[in-house]
Amino acid sequence: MSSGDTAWMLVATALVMLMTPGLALFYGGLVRAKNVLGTMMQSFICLGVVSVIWVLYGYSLAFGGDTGGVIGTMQWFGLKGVGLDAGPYSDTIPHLLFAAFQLMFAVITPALITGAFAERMKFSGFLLFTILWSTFVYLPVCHWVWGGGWLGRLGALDFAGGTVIHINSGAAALTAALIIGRRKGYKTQPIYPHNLPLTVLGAALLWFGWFGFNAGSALAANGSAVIAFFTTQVATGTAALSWILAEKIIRGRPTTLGAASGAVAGLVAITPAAGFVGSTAALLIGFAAGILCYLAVLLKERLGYDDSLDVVAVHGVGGLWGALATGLFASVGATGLFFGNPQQFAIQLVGAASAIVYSAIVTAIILLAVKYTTGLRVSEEEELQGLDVSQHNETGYAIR
Amino acid sequence: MSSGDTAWMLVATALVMLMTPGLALFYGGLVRAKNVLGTMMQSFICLGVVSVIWVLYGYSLAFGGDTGGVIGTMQWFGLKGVGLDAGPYSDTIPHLLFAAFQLMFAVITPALITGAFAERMKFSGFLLFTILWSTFVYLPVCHWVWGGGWLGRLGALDFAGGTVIHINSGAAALTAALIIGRRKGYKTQPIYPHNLPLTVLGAALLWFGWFGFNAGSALAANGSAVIAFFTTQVATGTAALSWILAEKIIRGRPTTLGAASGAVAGLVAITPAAGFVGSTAALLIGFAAGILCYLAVLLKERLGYDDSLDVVAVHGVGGLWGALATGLFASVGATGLFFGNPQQFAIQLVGAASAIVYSAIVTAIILLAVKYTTGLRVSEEEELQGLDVSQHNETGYAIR
Amino acid sequence: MSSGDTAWMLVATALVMLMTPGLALFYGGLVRAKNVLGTMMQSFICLGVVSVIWVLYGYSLAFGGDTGGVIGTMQWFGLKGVGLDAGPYSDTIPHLLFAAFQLMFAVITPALITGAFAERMKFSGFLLFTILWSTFVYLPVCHWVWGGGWLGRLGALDFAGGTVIHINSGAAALTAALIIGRRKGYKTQPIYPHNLPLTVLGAALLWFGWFGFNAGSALAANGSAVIAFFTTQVATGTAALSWILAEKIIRGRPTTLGAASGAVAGLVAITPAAGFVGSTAALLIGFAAGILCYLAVLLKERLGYDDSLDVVAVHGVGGLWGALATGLFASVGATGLFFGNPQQFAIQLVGAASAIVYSAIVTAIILLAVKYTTGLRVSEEEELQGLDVSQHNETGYAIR
Amino acid sequence: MKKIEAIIKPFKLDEVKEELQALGITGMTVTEVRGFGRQKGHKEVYRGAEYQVDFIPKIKIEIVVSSAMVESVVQSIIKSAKTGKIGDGKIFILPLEEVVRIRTGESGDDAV
Amino acid sequence: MKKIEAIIKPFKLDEVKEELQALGITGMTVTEVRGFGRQKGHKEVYRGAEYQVDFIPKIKIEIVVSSAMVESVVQSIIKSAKTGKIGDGKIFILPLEEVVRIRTGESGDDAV
Amino acid sequence: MKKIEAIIKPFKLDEVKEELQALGITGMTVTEVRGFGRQKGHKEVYRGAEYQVDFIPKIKIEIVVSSAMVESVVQSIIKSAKTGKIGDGKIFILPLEEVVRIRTGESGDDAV
Ligand SMILES: Nc1ncnc2c1ncn2[C@@H]1O[C@H](COP(=O)(O)OP(=O)(O)O)[C@@H](O)[C@H]1O
Ligand SMILES: Nc1ncnc2c1ncn2[C@@H]1O[C@H](COP(=O)(O)OP(=O)(O)O)[C@@H](O)[C@H]1O
Ligand SMILES: Nc1ncnc2c1ncn2[C@@H]1O[C@H](COP(=O)(O)OP(=O)(O)O)[C@@H](O)[C@H]1O
Repeated sequence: MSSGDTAWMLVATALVMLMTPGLALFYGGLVRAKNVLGTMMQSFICLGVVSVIWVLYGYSLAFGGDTGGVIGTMQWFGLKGVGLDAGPYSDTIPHLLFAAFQLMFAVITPALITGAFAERMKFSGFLLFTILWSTFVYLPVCHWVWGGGWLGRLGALDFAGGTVIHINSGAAALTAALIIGRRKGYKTQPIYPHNLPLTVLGAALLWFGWFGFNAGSALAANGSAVIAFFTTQVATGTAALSWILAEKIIRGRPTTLGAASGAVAGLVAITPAAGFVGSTAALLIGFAAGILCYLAVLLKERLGYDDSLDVVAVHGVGGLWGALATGLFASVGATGLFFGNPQQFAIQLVGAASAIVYSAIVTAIILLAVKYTTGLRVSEEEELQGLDVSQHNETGYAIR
Repeated sequence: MSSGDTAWMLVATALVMLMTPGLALFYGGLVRAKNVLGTMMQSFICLGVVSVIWVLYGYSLAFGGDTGGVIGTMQWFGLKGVGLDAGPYSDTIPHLLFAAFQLMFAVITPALITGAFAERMKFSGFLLFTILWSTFVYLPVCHWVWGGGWLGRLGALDFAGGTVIHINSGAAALTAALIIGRRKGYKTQPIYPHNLPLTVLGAALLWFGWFGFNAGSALAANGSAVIAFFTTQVATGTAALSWILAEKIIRGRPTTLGAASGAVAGLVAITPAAGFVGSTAALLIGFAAGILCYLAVLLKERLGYDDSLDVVAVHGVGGLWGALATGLFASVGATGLFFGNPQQFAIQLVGAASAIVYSAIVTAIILLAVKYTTGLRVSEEEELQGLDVSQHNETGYAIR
Repeated sequence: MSSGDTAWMLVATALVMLMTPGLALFYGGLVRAKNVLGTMMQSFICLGVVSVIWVLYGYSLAFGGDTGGVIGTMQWFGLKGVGLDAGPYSDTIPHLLFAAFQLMFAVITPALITGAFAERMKFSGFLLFTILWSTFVYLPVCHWVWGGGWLGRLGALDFAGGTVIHINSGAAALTAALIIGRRKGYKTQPIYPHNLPLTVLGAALLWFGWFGFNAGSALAANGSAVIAFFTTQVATGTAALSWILAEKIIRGRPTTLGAASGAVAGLVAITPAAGFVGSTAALLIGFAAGILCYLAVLLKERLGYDDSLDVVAVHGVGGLWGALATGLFASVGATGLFFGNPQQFAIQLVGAASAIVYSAIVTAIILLAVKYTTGLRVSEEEELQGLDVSQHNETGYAIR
Repeated sequence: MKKIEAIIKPFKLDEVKEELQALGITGMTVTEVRGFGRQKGHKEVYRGAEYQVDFIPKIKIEIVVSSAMVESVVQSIIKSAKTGKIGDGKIFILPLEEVVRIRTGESGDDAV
Repeated sequence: MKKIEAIIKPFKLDEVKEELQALGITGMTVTEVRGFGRQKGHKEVYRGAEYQVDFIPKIKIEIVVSSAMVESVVQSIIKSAKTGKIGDGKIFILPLEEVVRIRTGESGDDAV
Repeated sequence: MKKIEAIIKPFKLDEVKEELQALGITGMTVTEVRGFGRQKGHKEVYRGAEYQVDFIPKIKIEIVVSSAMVESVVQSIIKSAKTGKIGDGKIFILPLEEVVRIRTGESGDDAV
């Protein structure tokens, strides 16, 4: 057991926890004022819902033993046996701390999806969706990659969750946007962010917390953590720049929202690669992330599906790019295509594709189940009124 | 001396420091726009006032020696002798770091009380109150429990400050609400939160910082810190859920403010128990905290006293429940009633009751002293105008 | 290599990163609503611009070898050779982590300057300015003091960047305010902060992050870090108090913005001294900082130059006071005038004066270069419209 | 038909609304405005800068009523909006030519 | 010249604006207001406190037009602002004595 | 008595206020409005979405004055609010039947 590693992982866990409220602010600023609370709530309450699931059966199904490579077992049900000894997943920190760290990843993943159906989802339907999705999508995919499942065994690289978290939530987001349908007034009425300073603040907290996410995924205060930390900073800063560069070229003006979005795109893209690549690769990964994700946003506008807050473009596309880039650029403790190992790239493709297909299909099934039980969407009138009043009997602001 | 423990405690101290501005935001969002700065200021400035007190005599009176079990001595006046050797309170971190960590607790406690008299307290009166209250209430009670005083010796369990911070501030809050009286227009005019996203942000920073508060109270990056960290997360998430569940049942709708309030209630309730209980107990403690504190809010509405921001319901009731629950559920390094030690429960009762009685009485005396020197309340006209203009010649927003 | 020190420095680096968005919020709240995004952007994008510079040549020129005491070499171009072994600058943490920590300082310094020309600078001009300034002002001055340059060799004390960061940015700010000129309507129309809660939040994040800045500058989780941490808290709290005390005396009312500004002034002033002084000196340094910086603000009003957000008064004057105070009060690991070493004070004077002169001159040259390439200032019409619309095609709020 | 506009102190809105409801008034429109008048404003200070703020938050209420109701509406507003201190506000009565209800197209007295 | 004031539902503003533009109207002024009327409000709950909110967000449009245009403007507003549900709002027509364009000092029909 | 309504550019408010004060006007009420007119708006871009914003922030000033004062008030507003660029705004003059001061119940010229 190492007190230094434990110290770092306690902090990293707290940092990842902060990302979920950070996301709440990021998303909250992007919706119209009448939906700010409903939107923030959908992220915030994941901290409750998923924590309970995790204690009861979540951690066990994701990390406790293995059933055919696809899911864990119930051996750590209720966290029985998950104690303070150094765990199976690290020699230098208590097992329970690993469980806490992983819990925070499980919390934020369903929260990410909420951006796709922002401004129109019923709160009851959202709660049911989150419970089902965490159970039937997150836990298995997490197990595949990190819990001893088939993808990890195949050699898929995912330093901090590009596949488990971002591709996964991005695929779910696309499915959800298609099934739930467009917001009333989408493309015919102005729908724009009500509080961009809130969004910038959210991006800042995400960035800050992401150091825990990526560098914490080393599970120790060691060189791997330092590399992950540094590549995270570099890719993120670069992506903020490349996104606004692309905006400047295509639309004539760099925007603040573009810088914030680019930062998140960079964070997403570097996630799977963070501990496996050097600074120069991080520059390239970040640079491409800013451009690709921006183009994906423009493509969405063309295709016309209403992924309200661009989860697909940022997390889906960014995560996919990151997963593949890991297969290209890996050079630290792993070897990518550009360093002579094309097989890694192929494995990354398999990993990404499996996550996309599995997540899309199961998400669709879950959404249909929700539709015919609690219902998915608020009524037209409620949508007009906004989620804050219609779902929560509250309003966000009474500034005067 | 351990660099790992020192690293963790440096961070934990910074995290607890962040809680006070977090509280400023939490409270600031809950008042009317005309009082936002005045309210935030009352928390923020505690970082100044109490830091000075702490250096001069606060730390010494709380932790330096013992005078009859009720208060410390002046041996560490001006922090003389409080240096970089491992202190009397920990073998692995510098003494001065312990003093810094404890300072942050002393800062936030009077800030918590400000919720009770929000929107009507004179700034000068508030400053005088804070100096006196920190000196005559916080320092003794802190000494009783943690500084070698009678309650600690009796065996009262208070992992991170359920009694010292929450019961104590809750009792003071009730006293203050009664003595200062209701806000003009209370129950006859609409008085509602002006910026709930700010409040959610505040709750998030409180949650984040509370990991330092609770897990930092282990004073080391060890197993005890890990347990405290994990139970904090679980109880908090669960309480957010149970509060909105109670709202749904009683009022028909779960609210965002309910989720944020429930989270704080859970944080409060798990505080004294954090390092002493397991995950299942944390679930139960959090679940009950959300419900009990919500019911306490409803009870306040019936009783009609104007505790503006529900310090009594959240910190008083939550802290009391936590202190008693520690006596029930303690199983790690201590034994509670449910594990065969009814005496612990009795000791917890004694601890809570003493803190309530002492705090209420001395707070009342202090408030009367303030009333007849600087005065307690702003004039009617100033209250109508708001604290921002009347106390500080400022306004919070000029958004357009 | 120490995992405890590495843990602390990972966190400290993340904390310093958070200061730049904290500054964005602090500044963002202080401008008029129409400039909130443009102002935040100028800080935020430094995280991108400077990260790229740092990887390419910045770190190398600041810290890689030495050329005549005034600048580094290109030996670590592209961070070649900057790896995971304990570096030349610390025995207990990876070299790359030191580079990451120092990067965050390089990021925030140009961001600080933006307060001087807030509400009127062209975004393209700002970008060019930041690239040039970081290269030709920040890198040399940083090298002089910390990278093995002449000032460090002379024995100048600068624990965490009073000279490198604050005096440096303060001198640049004064130059910029004079060259760019006043805002339209300055002194004839009301120009006041649009969102002070945002500013208080920014101050809080700065305070929180500054623990990483100052205590992180020990480069280890050791006694020096603990001292720096504690003096930071004490000086900051005291300066918040002394600023509002001065306001009360001079203007009749203590303000919330005064408390926040005082806190920043205290943070600035304690920066160079943090690890070299005791708690009592910290009290004095903080106390004087609050007063001096407030007086400097009043002086600006008299002199009539338009340093929009008081970078000169807070960072320039505060940094200068801190650098000199270090020469007066140093007693831990160094000796100041009051402890019998007048020479230290003289050295501090030399350091401060050199930084001021160099920074002012080179900043002026850079600004003129920018003026005749991209241009410095937006047009009158654009200034009226605000930076958000004119530079970024966005608006900050649509709260209703 | 007349249009009555009243400028009142913001915290009086609920009382005025209730008084008017009691009178049988079923509709009104309110706007947040700022008023300049005899009531003096306040000082604001931001770091070194000091401002005198002369515009004070007020509420404007607009009520369209039949001519017969004008007098009682005015009396109700006076009764409920008055504090007796400077700044209580004004009531303006304007001629109105026509009222139309958008939903039904009705006009005149039927439309309010 | 007449002044037309219309209280409409906020999300109808764009439609109304386009309809009026189609009619040749080149200027209008809009204000965010809150309306009290037959349309019922909603409940808000903040911890223990429950409020009935009766004032509903509306948009007020003011358009000054020559007397000849009044009828068609009214019809256009009705057409574009109508949802058929309670709360669609009202149109008020007020007499106007004079209009002046600040930039040029022009007055009367030339000024709009 | 007349009611004068002026739509002006926001940054001109202080100048107009001072000019009117110089004229002896002791009261006025201002509202933040958005205007649509000849002055063109601006583009806003949020990620992929682009909007043309046609409504521009303006200030509406309402001043009730005795009929004798109307002309000089109008001239003062023109003088102080004019920049000469499109979008300077309009002045509307409306008939007014009565004014009442809430505090005292006074009416007519005494009430303003
Ligand atoms: N001549 C006026 N025209 C328009 N509004 C006015 C006029 N005079 C006063 N008001 C409005 O009435 C409000 C109250 O007026 P004030 O002179 O302060 O007190 P009182 O109503 O007691 O006479 C002002 O704030 C302003 O909104
Ligand atoms: N008498 C009135 N005077 C002024 N405004 C009115 C009046 N009656 C209604 N309004 C305005 O019209 C809006 C719509 O009125 P309401 O009675 O809800 O529905 P409808 O327009 O269908 O009759 C109200 O919210 C209010 O703003
Ligand atoms: N017919 C109208 N009715 C009501 N308000 C108008 C009308 N025409 C213009 N306005 C108001 O006057 C403002 C200025 O008008 P605009 O046509 O832009 O420039 P100008 O005042 O120079 O003619 C508009 O933004 C709008 O608020």
